[in-house]
Amino acid sequence: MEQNIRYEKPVISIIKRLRKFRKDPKEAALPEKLFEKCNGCGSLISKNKIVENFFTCPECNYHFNITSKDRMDMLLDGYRIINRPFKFTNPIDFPTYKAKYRENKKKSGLKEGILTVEGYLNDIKLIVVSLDNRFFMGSMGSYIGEEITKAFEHAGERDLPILIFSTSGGARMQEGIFSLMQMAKTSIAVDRYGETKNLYISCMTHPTTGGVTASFASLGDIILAEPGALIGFAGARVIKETIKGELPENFQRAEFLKEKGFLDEIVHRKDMREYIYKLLKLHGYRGCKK
Amino acid sequence: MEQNIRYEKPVISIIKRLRKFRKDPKEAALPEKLFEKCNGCGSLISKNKIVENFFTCPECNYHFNITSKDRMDMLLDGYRIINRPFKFTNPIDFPTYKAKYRENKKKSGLKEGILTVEGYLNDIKLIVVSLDNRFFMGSMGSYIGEEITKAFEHAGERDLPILIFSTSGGARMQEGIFSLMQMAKTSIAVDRYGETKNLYISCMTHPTTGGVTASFASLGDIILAEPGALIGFAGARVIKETIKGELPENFQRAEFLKEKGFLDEIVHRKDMREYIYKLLKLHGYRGCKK
Amino acid sequence: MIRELEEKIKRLEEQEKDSEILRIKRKEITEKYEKKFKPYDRVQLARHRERPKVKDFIENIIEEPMFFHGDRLFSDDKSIIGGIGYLDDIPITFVGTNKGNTLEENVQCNFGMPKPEGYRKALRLMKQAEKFNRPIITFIDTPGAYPGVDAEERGQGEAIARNISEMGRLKVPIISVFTGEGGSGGALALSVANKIIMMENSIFSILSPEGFATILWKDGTRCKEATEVMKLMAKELYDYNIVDRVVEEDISFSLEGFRDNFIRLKKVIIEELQMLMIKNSKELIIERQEKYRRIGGGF
Amino acid sequence: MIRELEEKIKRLEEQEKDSEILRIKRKEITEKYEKKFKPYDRVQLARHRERPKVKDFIENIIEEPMFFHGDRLFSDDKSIIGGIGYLDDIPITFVGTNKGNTLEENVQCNFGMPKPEGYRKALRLMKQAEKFNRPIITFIDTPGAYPGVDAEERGQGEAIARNISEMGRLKVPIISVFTGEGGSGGALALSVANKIIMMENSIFSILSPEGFATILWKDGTRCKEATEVMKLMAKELYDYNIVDRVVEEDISFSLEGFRDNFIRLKKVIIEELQMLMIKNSKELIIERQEKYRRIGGGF
Ligand SMILES: [Zn+2]
Ligand SMILES: [Zn+2]
Repeated sequence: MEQNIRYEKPVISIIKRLRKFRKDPKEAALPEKLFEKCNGCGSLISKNKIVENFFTCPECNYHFNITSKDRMDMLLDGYRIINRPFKFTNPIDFPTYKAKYRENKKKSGLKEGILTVEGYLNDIKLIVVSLDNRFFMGSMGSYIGEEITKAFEHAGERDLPILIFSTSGGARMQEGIFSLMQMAKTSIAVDRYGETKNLYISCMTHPTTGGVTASFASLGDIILAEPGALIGFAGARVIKETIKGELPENFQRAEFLKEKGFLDEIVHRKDMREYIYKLLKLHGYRGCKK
Repeated sequence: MEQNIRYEKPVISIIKRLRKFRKDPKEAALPEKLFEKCNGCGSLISKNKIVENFFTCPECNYHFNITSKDRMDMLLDGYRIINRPFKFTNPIDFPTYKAKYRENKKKSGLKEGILTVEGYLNDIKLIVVSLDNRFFMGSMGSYIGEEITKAFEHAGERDLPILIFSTSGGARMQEGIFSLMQMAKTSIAVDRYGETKNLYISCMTHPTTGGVTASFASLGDIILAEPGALIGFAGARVIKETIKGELPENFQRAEFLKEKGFLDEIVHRKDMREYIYKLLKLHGYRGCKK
Repeated sequence: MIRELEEKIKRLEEQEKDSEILRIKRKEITEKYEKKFKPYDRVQLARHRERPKVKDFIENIIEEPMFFHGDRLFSDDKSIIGGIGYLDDIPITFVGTNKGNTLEENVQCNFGMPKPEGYRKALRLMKQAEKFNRPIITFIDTPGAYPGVDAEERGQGEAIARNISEMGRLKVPIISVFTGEGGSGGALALSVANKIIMMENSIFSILSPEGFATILWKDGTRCKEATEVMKLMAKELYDYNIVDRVVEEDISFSLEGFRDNFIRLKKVIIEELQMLMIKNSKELIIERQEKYRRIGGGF
Repeated sequence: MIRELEEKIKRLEEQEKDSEILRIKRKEITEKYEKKFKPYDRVQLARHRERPKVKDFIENIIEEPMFFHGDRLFSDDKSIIGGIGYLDDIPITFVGTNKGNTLEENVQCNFGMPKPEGYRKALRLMKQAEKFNRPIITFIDTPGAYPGVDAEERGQGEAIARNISEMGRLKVPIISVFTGEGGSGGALALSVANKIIMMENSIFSILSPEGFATILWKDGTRCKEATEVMKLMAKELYDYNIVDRVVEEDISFSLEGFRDNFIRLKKVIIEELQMLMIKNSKELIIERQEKYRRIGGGF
């Protein structure tokens, strides 16, 4: 019954692709240690092998957590970052926010949990956004909401398709109601973008929960997910407490959501580039022009 | 939680109302026999009592099968019939259709199973259609499909609200594919009428099944049903055979359908007139003008 | 403190038969306590068992309400009620989250926590309002969307997201009223509006204070502490420009005692509605969308 | 008779290696039998276990098909497949009822009998086609909508009615292809089209012959007799102006043997599509609606 993904042209070596974007070409996907234990099957696998396999386990297809930069490097042939400059704000004057922010920044090396680029996938120009769960678990504060919104506006104005990889713990607690309102802002942005009749592909990656699931991520024209990704609105712990019982097998996993009718397709990370390209072409994007 | 239907003005005596439309004022709801056994609770009830109770059982609220004419007489303050003249056609030259038609005509005294009127409910002018299951079980042949469609066109052109009481066994087998196509014709008629922004109230009465459930009857802006009405697409017998098991209690009854989200309200026949009037007024129909 | 206040007011209501004197005395008590209210007190008032529920608000503000049912897809979620009625002669569509007044009703209404079918029912009614060019008034009193297996299975996230984005482009005026508790995306899914009105003792927050404390401090019992940093009170949200109007409340624990509150609220809704009804649908949509566009911007 | 024909053709396919000779001989057999076909033989051919199924039609006619899933409400009904692909370089949306080829697939696809979620999935994909201005090709091979408790609970009637009326006003060209069995409202729910194309050995009827016999004569075994009065053959429906094109078939019981049939069908679809694509959306809608408006009129 299901999708048989066949592609004519061979996939460019992921190492080669990553190398292209690294300052020092030798340090592509540079392994800190040589082996990594797979969270999926427990195997010890050489880090090079994992990288070659697009940061997935060759044994069990476990998809390792990746940075938004690796995401872009793997996917695109070239890109420029278009995020606006970030400046820290504390909209509800939350006591510990600033300290927490510094901590996250230091830990992740990021200023915020979002990366927006304008780039090329083969000959097609598009906007790609990736959340990054190393920073505040990818939670949607005002900056992220604003950047998502601007990405849609940018894409709409230029008649470009947009692709968003989400991964998020949901709302940013420290921004209170302002974080909640980003759900409205971004969902409305999707709708306005839709009026330009351009294509919005949402790809949900592990984990996508709360306010991100309940806003832009669920509103894609095409909704994809990576295998095994946890996707849901309420947290599993809260649900367990509420129902006072066990959760079904595979609950809130990508495979479960597809069964339940909320995903168009589950796409392995190593097939993503070709899958997206095929989709874009079928929607009339070609040679940098619609 | 539920609707509390309260009305200011007293309901005009149903006998009085029916009498108004009868040639011989004495023969209002004329009882052939004095008592009737209720199909619902088995009680023996005086026929006059049943009529006074709007053809429902005062003991158990069982809704007796009524003719389309009684329906109009009960509901409206005055009306004119606007059905086009009927002429028998046999679109797929079905061998026994003509004979069967004659039989139904003789048995029911009707030419076809539909009555369309333009009438008044208090001061509001509206189109009312009622199917009549005494004739071919109210099955939707070409004439019925055409008359339903014309009723929508008539109402749309005149900016009038429309109310349809359906009761039907579904498609008219003897008209084959032509009967099936009436589902498309009538459903499209609903949609085109909808563009005039007038109100279509669908009221499902016992029984409404098959192609009528799967076309115009399920497309009302407001969908009502009489208590206990059987409403469904597939027949209970077929379903039983398919699933090889018992059917749930109340299956395909109005109460079940409301629970499942397919009915706005279940309205007792004696409240129908007031309920519809309230609905019409709230939709801006007033004093014969929108 | 709320229990003390509750006892005081109830005693007053038992003793005092003259309704004018009762009103004045109740106001006095209200004002005295008002100054001492901490956010947690507001939370307790918003959630109070005997506070009028959304159905009471509807029946006391909307004339001749007719309630409709079902999402036309799966079920009739009783935690969402909605229908049509008159607001001062204007036909309007109302939709709200209802908690119910008795324990039996609470259970039936799932304590005001909608499932996806509830949000879809709300959207169906709102789209019908659009078709017939009726303004929409939503009433919110919900701890949030129901966190259950079945709700997740049927796409709680999708249902909320869909409501939010569709409400953004409805062609008719939308006014949202927070009557009690307004928790998380489950409240937002009914409150993407041209104007947001909050009762003085209603709250609106990113999450329930318990959930907030659990997430931030892994300790749901630090709920009271959470309320103090969350900024969930009507007046705080008004100062942030998230909320457009706050309706002053006489504190009461009975329908009777809420009469003046209802009258005040009704007046405010009508005021706001009249201003919206002179705008065309394009203006309504742009204003509504721009309002949300601005929140948390400025980078 | 069909079994005899099946054996003859299978023997031929085993013996004959030269594909050109095979083709000619198959055509000869086809033509010889063709004259003797009774409606019931067509029914047997339409339902034949080894007749290519909708998925085969799609994969042999549409280039680079991408299949999408889910109704975004309740489930992914596997009896409905759909997605996007190219038809001779034109991006199109395809949707169809699939029966599956193996018994395992049959079960998974519920023998091609959709539930409400299947029709809603189809509608979702068709509305997306409208958004992106893609023509829609639907493929039909279904005994009808699934008659089950769960299907009724989730509004089988509503789902079919909704599809029919919404298909009536989609702004893009719609072509429906009957590949095998087309039974009842379940088939109509995917075939409200600008042009209807039937394979020569497909059928389209108000109900399955078994159901028809049961209803009329209370005897499902009089199925063969029913077929003789039902007028369910492609050519009969063409004569009634219900169907716009009938595609000649070489009879075969293999994908390989269907090659020429696929080629002919593809040619016909493209011809019809090109004629539709020069029309604007208003013309497309009016033509489609008027077409159904006329059927069974004239009173
Ligand atoms: Zn592994
Ligand atoms: Zn009785």
